[in-house]
Parts: sequence; structure tokens; C-alpha cells
Amino acid sequence: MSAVDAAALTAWVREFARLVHEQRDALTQLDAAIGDADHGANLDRGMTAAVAALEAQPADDPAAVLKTVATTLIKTVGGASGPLYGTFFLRAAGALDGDDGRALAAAVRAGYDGVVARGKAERGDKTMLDALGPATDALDEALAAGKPLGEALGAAAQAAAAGRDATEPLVARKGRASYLGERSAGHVDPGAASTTLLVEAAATALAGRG
Amino acid sequence: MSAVDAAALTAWVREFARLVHEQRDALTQLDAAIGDADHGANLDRGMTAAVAALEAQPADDPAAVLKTVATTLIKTVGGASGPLYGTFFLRAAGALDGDDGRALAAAVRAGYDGVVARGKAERGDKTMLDALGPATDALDEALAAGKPLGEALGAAAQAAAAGRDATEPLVARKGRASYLGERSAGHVDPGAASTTLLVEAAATALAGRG
Amino acid sequence: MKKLINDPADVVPEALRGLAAAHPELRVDHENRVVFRGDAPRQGKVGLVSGGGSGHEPMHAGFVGVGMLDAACAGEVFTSPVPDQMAAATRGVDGGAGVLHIVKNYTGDVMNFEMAAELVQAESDTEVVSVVTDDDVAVQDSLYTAGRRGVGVTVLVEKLAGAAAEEGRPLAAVADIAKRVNVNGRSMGMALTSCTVPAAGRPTFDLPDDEMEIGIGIHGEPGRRRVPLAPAREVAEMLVEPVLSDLDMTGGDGVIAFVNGMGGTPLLELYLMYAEVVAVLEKAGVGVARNLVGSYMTSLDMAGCSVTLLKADDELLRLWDAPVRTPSLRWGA
Amino acid sequence: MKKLINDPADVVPEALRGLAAAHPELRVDHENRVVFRGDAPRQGKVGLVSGGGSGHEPMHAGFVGVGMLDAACAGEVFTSPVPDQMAAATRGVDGGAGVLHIVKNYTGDVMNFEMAAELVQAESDTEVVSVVTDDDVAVQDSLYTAGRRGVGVTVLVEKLAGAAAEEGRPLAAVADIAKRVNVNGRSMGMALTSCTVPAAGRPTFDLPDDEMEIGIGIHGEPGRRRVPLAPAREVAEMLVEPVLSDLDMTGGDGVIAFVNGMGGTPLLELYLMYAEVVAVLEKAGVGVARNLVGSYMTSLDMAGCSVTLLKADDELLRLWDAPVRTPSLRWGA
Ligand SMILES: Nc1ncnc2c1ncn2[C@@H]1O[C@H](COP(=O)(O)OP(=O)(O)O)[C@@H](O)[C@H]1O
Ligand SMILES: Nc1ncnc2c1ncn2[C@@H]1O[C@H](COP(=O)(O)OP(=O)(O)O)[C@@H](O)[C@H]1O
Ligand SMILES: [Mg+2]
Ligand SMILES: [Mg+2]
Ligand SMILES: [Mg+2]
Ligand SMILES: [Mg+2]
Repeated sequence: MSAVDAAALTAWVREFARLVHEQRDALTQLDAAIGDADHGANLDRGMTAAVAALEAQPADDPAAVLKTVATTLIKTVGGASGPLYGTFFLRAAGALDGDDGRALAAAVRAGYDGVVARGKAERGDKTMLDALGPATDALDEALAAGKPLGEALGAAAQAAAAGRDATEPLVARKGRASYLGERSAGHVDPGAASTTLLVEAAATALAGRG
Repeated sequence: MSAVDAAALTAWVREFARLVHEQRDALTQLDAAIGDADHGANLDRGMTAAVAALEAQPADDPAAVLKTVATTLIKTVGGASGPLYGTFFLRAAGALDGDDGRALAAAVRAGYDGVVARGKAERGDKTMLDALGPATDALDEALAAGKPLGEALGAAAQAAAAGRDATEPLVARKGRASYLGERSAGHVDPGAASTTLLVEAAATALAGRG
Repeated sequence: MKKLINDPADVVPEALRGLAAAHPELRVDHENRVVFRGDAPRQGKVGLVSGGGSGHEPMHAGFVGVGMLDAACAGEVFTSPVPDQMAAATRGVDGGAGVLHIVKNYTGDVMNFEMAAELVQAESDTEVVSVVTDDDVAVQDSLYTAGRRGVGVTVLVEKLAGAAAEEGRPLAAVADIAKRVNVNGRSMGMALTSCTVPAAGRPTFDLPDDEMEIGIGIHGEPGRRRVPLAPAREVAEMLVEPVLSDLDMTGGDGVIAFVNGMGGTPLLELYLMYAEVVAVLEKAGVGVARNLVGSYMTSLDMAGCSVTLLKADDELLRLWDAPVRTPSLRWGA
Repeated sequence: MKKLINDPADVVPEALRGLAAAHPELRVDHENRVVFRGDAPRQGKVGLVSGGGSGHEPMHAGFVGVGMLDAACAGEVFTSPVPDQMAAATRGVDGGAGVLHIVKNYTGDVMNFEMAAELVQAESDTEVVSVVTDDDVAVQDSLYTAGRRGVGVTVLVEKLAGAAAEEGRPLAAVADIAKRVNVNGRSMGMALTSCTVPAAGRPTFDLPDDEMEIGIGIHGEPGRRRVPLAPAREVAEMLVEPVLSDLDMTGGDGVIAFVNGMGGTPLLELYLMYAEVVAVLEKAGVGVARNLVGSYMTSLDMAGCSVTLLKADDELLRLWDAPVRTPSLRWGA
């Protein structure tokens, strides 16, 4: 089975960028309802730049791929999602040690921990953590149960989507939606929706790897 | 037959005020199309004040009635119609000499001349003159032909209405509508419409006088 | 109609109360609806009076102060003030050196100011001179019509004649500056949306989502023509080109360029428009000596902008740089 | 979407070009989208840096100049700038006396400024202190949430801390002023209409003709509640009352009262609102020592307003009166 190498991670990044671009307006509409109507534009700008950066300087080293994405996002996105997604990729790059599924899962876990540390939110606060958290757990569990990476990422994507959907009834406690108080309930969190795309992109691009 | 006395002129003023108030929105809509959407509000404010002034200090002298209306309009209307209607009543007051139909017609003629002098417009420029001019002529002609005042004012009102309608195709050369150039064609002039109400009010209120 | 008002009939006096509270350095005559410099009349200084319909704020009351107007009369919304107001203003700023009336060329404004001058001169020997601004190239200039509207150049006249008066120049000289500014200035405006006159309660005109009006004035009048919505770059051309073809602005000391918002236009867009205007001017070989970007002469809540260009010279630039201290225009020592 | 723009993606850099052209006294770093005082860095003076998403003009770039900010970073519309911008600004204003970051309390702004400070401090010994503003009483204050938004008080912090820095006070003292202003200031805002983010192309929320939003921020977010349209008099109560019940403003030296327009609100209405706000304050026994009325912290083309009250004291009033010379706030010698 082929490794989770630089090419595989680049494919993941490309697939995520493609999904974000495709869902740009949908993400912005989610953000319009309980935020400031820029999440789709923000991530699309950042991921377009990340793909361009990888094209301009293709990286051989898997960690370098993630690092390029991280610095590009931090330099181009801004807002809340820039530092959060940037930190996710930066910590993942730092933790990546190996080219198999377990190495990837450890990197994702480190990225997740980075988002928690940077954003100081908890699960249930109606943020991207509500999708990323369950996805990270599901990935670890599936691999621990001996599932192949493709299947494990599929489970992670399902967990992310379930987490995303579960944000709908929540009253936000972190991020811009928290300003709305009770009025934030009844809407899906835009960051949870984009994070689900991140995990879905991994399931698509990395199936058959690891 | 009863005279064109202070009471009669006061009745004319009241009837004009009533019509203006009733047609306020219609006048403003005409002004919205080719002006600045204030003609109805302007005249309504002024005529309401004029009626109030006559109530506060009823005048015995017919010229005094017209003078009160004149100064009130000048003090409260502003815009183009304030000085023009004000001048109409001021000159009419100055020229009023007697309490019969001919005296009234002479006063109206003097008022008309005053509007021409103040506004420097000509008939055909798409202004109130296009209603007031024909009305003044018709009044003189009918009286010269020996018609009673009521009938003569009826003819004047018809002439005013015809003149008002005839402003529709004109391209404005004076007043705010002139700024629109060719686009001013296809709309009735608001001042011609309000002046028609002035003459119609006279026909209603002064019938049986003079 | 969505406005921060109470009864539409009370908008003007209530806003004047707010202005008075916000600017204790001004004196507001609420009965006559005249806003005075706190120290008016200034002995020996030519008094500058302007005024017009309300709804154009900060013009004119926002320009009352040192180096600009001595008094401003506030009419009803979009309706010229009445002669009594202008006469009260004129009396109140008469410091013995005469009074200049700065009048925008609208039939109503011209007639009411004329009657006010007659009133004042009938009772005193105050010298009153009127300067009428008529800079709007959207309107064809003709002897047989009301002529052109007075728009953006009025702000520049008030600033520059105000500086001349502050220097202590005599009435004739101050009036000459005002006329020179008017003769050398031209404007053109456009609207993205109509405005809503409070007393009317609905937009003056309907403008589809994909169209704009070119050649509007400042009273929510429809413009000369309606065209499809265009990028700022093209809007800048549509506004600057007719100004430049009406008056050659190349050479000399450059122009004072004034990009004005109509009341509902964010400053972000005005700066963006200013960049486009500068680009068009550069291509046309017109240099910019000074500029003013902001919403200074508005049309209630209308979204849109106007461009005013004034052919400058040494003296006008010096007067432009002179100190001004008013609620809405302020610079210098 | 009706805006004076070209490609929605280019709004910010294009507006910065216009700002640079209009204000040659400023220096604009177009690559980093940072607006500097022309004379930055000033040796020995604490450098003041702020910034945030664009769409709030004149905040922040319009407040760069003598007596206020040394640099402002412009993010995308309603999106916090990135750490690189803030780091470039910080380096560019460092005159050896340290740099104060004035940060509005939004998750994005806070995190990006944090990362910028880390970047700068990793490579130099520039001292950086951050003050976060969070004055919006529409948001419930809680340890378990993102807390309150930073809104109108930010303008006052920039003015007052700017004056302290201009006096040559050390970083700790300047930061103390900033914190004191934030602690003693409260705001509340409302919207008559939504705004339209250029990249989104349509209004952020729909608001029926007979309703308004109470408790909005400055990013076109919906407010805390939607209520029927009400006269200005009642709107003033709805805004002032929650401010006063959050912080007692009676007694002492009175307040600095700031009535702010959201971008699409005519000045006429803001003055009218100010009169109503003063009336409510009078009834509550709160004196007004100074005021500011105008559109200083906007939300693109949103129609609406906010009220900010700052409990003043001798020192704050003195700093308020100190000269300021920026594109959009200017007074004193
Ligand atoms: N403290 C936080 N921790 C984790 N995620 C957060 C936090 N604050 C905000 N988010 C996420 O960021 C998303 C909003 O991103 P975006 O719209 O790009 O930024 P902004 O809110 O600055 O406009 C939210 O939907 C939420 O998922
Ligand atoms: N020079 C003029 N001579 C005669 N009537 C005029 C002249 N200018 C304008 N009018 C009349 O005034 C009317 C407009 O009045 P109004 O709307 O109250 O004033 P404004 O144009 O100042 O808003 C026009 O419809 C026209 O009939
Ligand atoms: Mg957002
Ligand atoms: Mg009119
Ligand atoms: Mg009018
Ligand atoms: Mg944002």
C-alpha cells in the first residue's frame, strides 16, 4: 500500500481546497446567519493560496507540505479561522513522524490539540472543535481497532458530519456566534461545516494509503 | 348678489387649503417624478399656516385677507413655490380695488404678472404659469363677455386644468424639472397642478358672488 | 421608511437641537433656524451667509465657524429656507463690512435669498452681495432655462471665500473669490439608490438593482440618464469626462479634487472612487494639488457620489490651506 | 449589490490606494496593507498600533496621525488582519519606547494580534503590550464565552491613549489609560438595515421594513433581538438604558458621549439622535462633558447607530482636548 507521503498530503490539501471553493457560498451563508458572512471567502482565499504555494514550491517532505499550508493560511486568512486552521496544520506538521496511518492520526491529534490551545474553546461551544474533536477520536479508535486508513478516515468523516449537524441546536459560547446568545441556536456552525470538508477531503484523497 | 368681500376671499383660501391638503400626496408624487418630492408638503404647510393666521386674526378688509395669506406663505413655504405663491397673493392684495368680479379679475391678473416678474418664466416653460396664464385670460374674457363671476371662474378653472394637462408633453425650461432635460417630458408639472386647485377653489367658493 | 427620526414634520428643528447640544461653540437661533458662529457678528469682517434645504448635512450648518461661514439657514428638507430666516442670518452676521450670500442656483433658493436681501436693505444700509453657484455639468447651460444647479463647488466656495473673509478682505474681494471659484469649478454626480424624503415617506424614484442614475443633483431628483450598473473605474470616467470636456483643467497649478459621498455611501467606497478619479485625471494630464474626500454635501440617505474639480491657482491654494474650524471641516492652526 | 467598487476581491487594496493619494502625510505599505504616520517611527514615543477587518472606515486608518495611532492594519472586509501585517506595523512604529496594540475583542483579532506579538518578540526586544476593548453591553459578559465585543470605545481608546503617547508617557502609563477608558466605557448599537459584504454579494440578514435590530455589533451580525421600528426617542432609550444599568455614570466629571453612525446613516439623523440621547441622559442625571457625533466606526453601508458613554475624569478630559491631527479626527492646535 502506498505511503502517506508528500504527494498524498498534497492531494488532500487540493481536495480540501476544491471542496471549500465549491462550498464557498454555502459556508458564507452559514456565517451570515450567526456570524459576519465571510467564512467561505476567508477559507477559499487561504486554500487557493495554499494550493498555489504548493505548486510554486512542491515539497518532498510530508511535514513540509503541512507547514507550507500552515504558514500560507496564517498569512492570508485572518479572522478566527486563519490562526485556528493555521495552528492545526502547523502543529500537525510538527508532530508528523512517519508516513503511515498512525503517523497521520498522531499529527491530526496534535493539530486538534493546537486548535484547543489557540482558541481556548471546548467541545459543545459550537465551534469547529465539535466536528474536529469527534473526527480525531474516531480516527484513533478505528486505527486502534485495526481498520485500514481509508476506512478509518471514512469513520472520521462520518463523525465530523455528525458533530457538525449536532452544532445546530447549540447556543454558541465561543467565536462570533456567541454574541447572539440564544439566537445562535438553530444554525449549523460554519467552522464545523468547513472542518467536516477537511476530514471528508482526507477520506477521499487518502483512501488506499497508509 | 353678495360681494367678493373678506368672508368670500377667506372661503376661497380655506377651500384651496382643503384641496391642497387632500391632494398633498398626489402633488408630492408629481414632484417626485420630475422634482424633489416636496411640493405637496410645502404648499400644505403654507396653506395650513395661512388658514390658521386668518383664524387667529380674521381680516375685515378683502385686501388684508390676501396680504395675510401672502406673508404667511412667504414665511412658511420656502422653495420655489413659497415666493411664487407669496408674490401672487401679495400683488393681488395690492391691486385689489373693489369687491366685484372685475376687481377680483384685476387682482388675479396683477398676481399673475407678479409671478412672471418674480420667476422670469414664460408660458410653455412647464411651470404654474401654464395653468395660471390661461385661467387669468379666461377669467378676463368671460367677464368681458358679460358672464357672471361664478361662470367666469368655472371657465377659468377649465382653462387652468387644460393648461395643466398640456404641461405633460413639455420639456421643462424653468424650475427644478428643467434639470432633467428631455426626461421631464411625459409628466404633469406639480405647480400647474396646484395652481389648478387654486382656481378650482375660487370657482367653488366664489360661485354666486360678485 | 427607515429613519432615526420622530415625527417627519419635526426632523429639522430636532436635528438643530442636537447640533446645538453637540457644538456649544455655535449659537443656534431655533426660532429662525439659523446656526451662527458663537462670536458673530465679528466687527469689521465680511459676514458669510449660506443656507438651503435641509438633508444635505453637513452642508451648510457643519461649515459654520472660523474660516468658513458666519451663519447657515436650515430650510425644511430639500426646501429653500424662507426670506425671514435669511434676513435674520444676515442681520446677525453684519459686522459693518457687508454680507455675502452664497446661494446655490435653484429657483427657490435664488428667489428667497433675493427677497431676504430686499428685506434687509429696506430697513438698513447693510451691503449685501450674492454669489450664485452653478457648477453641475449634468445640466445643460442655457439662457432659456433655470441654468445649472449649484452642487459640490458650493463647499469649496464656502471654504475659500470664508478664508478670504477671515483675512479681513473687503466684501468685493471676498465676492470675487467666490465667483472665481464658481467659474473655475465643475461637478457631476451619480446615484446608486434614491433617497427618501421624510415627509414623502417613500423613495423619490425607483432604481432597479442593476441600474444607476448619472447626472443627479442633491435633492433626490432623477438624473439625466439611467445606465446599467458599472464598476467604479467606469463610474469615475462617466463623472470626470464631462467635467473636463466642459472646462479645460490641464496645466496651471492643478486642481482641487473633491470626491463627495451622497449620504449613504461608505467612506471605504469613497476612497476607492478617489483612486479611480485620480487615475482618470492622470491619463488626462490633470494634476491634483489638493483633495477632499468624504460626505460633505449629501442627499439624505442616497448612495452615490459626485466629483467636483476646481482649477486652482496660487491664491486659491493658499486660501484652501488657511485654517478652518467648523464642526465638519477642520484643519490648520 | 450596489457599491462603488470594481472586483469585490480588490476592495481593500484599491481603497488603500485612494487613501494614500488623498493623504500624502501618511505612508501606506501596500504590500502589508499597513497605514503609517508619515514620520513613524518617532524616537522615544510609544507606538500605537491598531487594526482589524476593513469595512469600518474611518476606523482605523482614518485615525492615524498626530495624537492618535502610529499605524493601522487593514484586513479583508470584516476579517481580522493577519499576524504578518501586525508585525510589520509593530516594527514600523517601534521608536524604542515600546508598542501598544489596541485590539477589539473578537476571537480572530485577539489571536492574530497575539501571534504577531509572538513573531515580533521572537526576533527583537521590542516591548509589546496589548489592550483589548470589550465595551458592548449587548453581549452578556461571561467567563465561559468569548466575552463582549469591542465597539465604540475603541475610538475613544485610540484618541485618549494616543494623546498620552504624544505627551511622551511610557508604555505602562499609556496602556493604563487605554485600560481605564475601556473599563469606564460602554456601548450599545442598533441597525435599521443590514449591510452587504462585497464578497458575499447580498445583505447579511433580511430585515422587514417595519423592524429593526437592537444589540448589533459592527460586522453586520444580527443583533440580540428584533423589535418593531420605533421613533428616535425610544431608540435612544433602548440604547442608553442598558449602558447606564451596566455602569453607573452619574456624578463625577460627566461622560464623553459618542453617537456613532453605522455607515449608511445621514448626519441629519445622527444629530437628531444625539438630541434624544442627551435628553435621556439628563433624565438619568448624567452630565455630558464632551461629545462626538458622526460616522467613525461603521459597518459598511448599514443604516443605524450606536451610543458609547465613557465616564470621564479630569485627566481623560484633558487628553480628549489634546490636539489630534488625523484624516478623520482633527482638532486643537
Ligand atoms: N475560540 C474558538 N475555537 C475554535 N473555533 C473557533 C473559535 N472561535 C471561532 N471559531 C470557529 O471559527 C469559525 C468562524 O470563522 P471565520 O468566519 O472565518 O472567522 P470570523 O469569526 O473572525 O469571521 C466559527 O464558525 C467557529 O467554528
Ligand atoms: N421660475 C418659475 N416660474 C414659475 N413657476 C415656477 C418657476 N420655477 C418653479 N416653478 C413652479 O414651482 C413648482 C415647484 O414647487 P416646489 O416643489 O414647492 O419648489 P421646489 O422646486 O423648490 O422644490 C414647479 O412645479 C413649477 O410649477
Ligand atoms: Mg466570519
Ligand atoms: Mg419641489
Ligand atoms: Mg424643494
Ligand atoms: Mg470575520
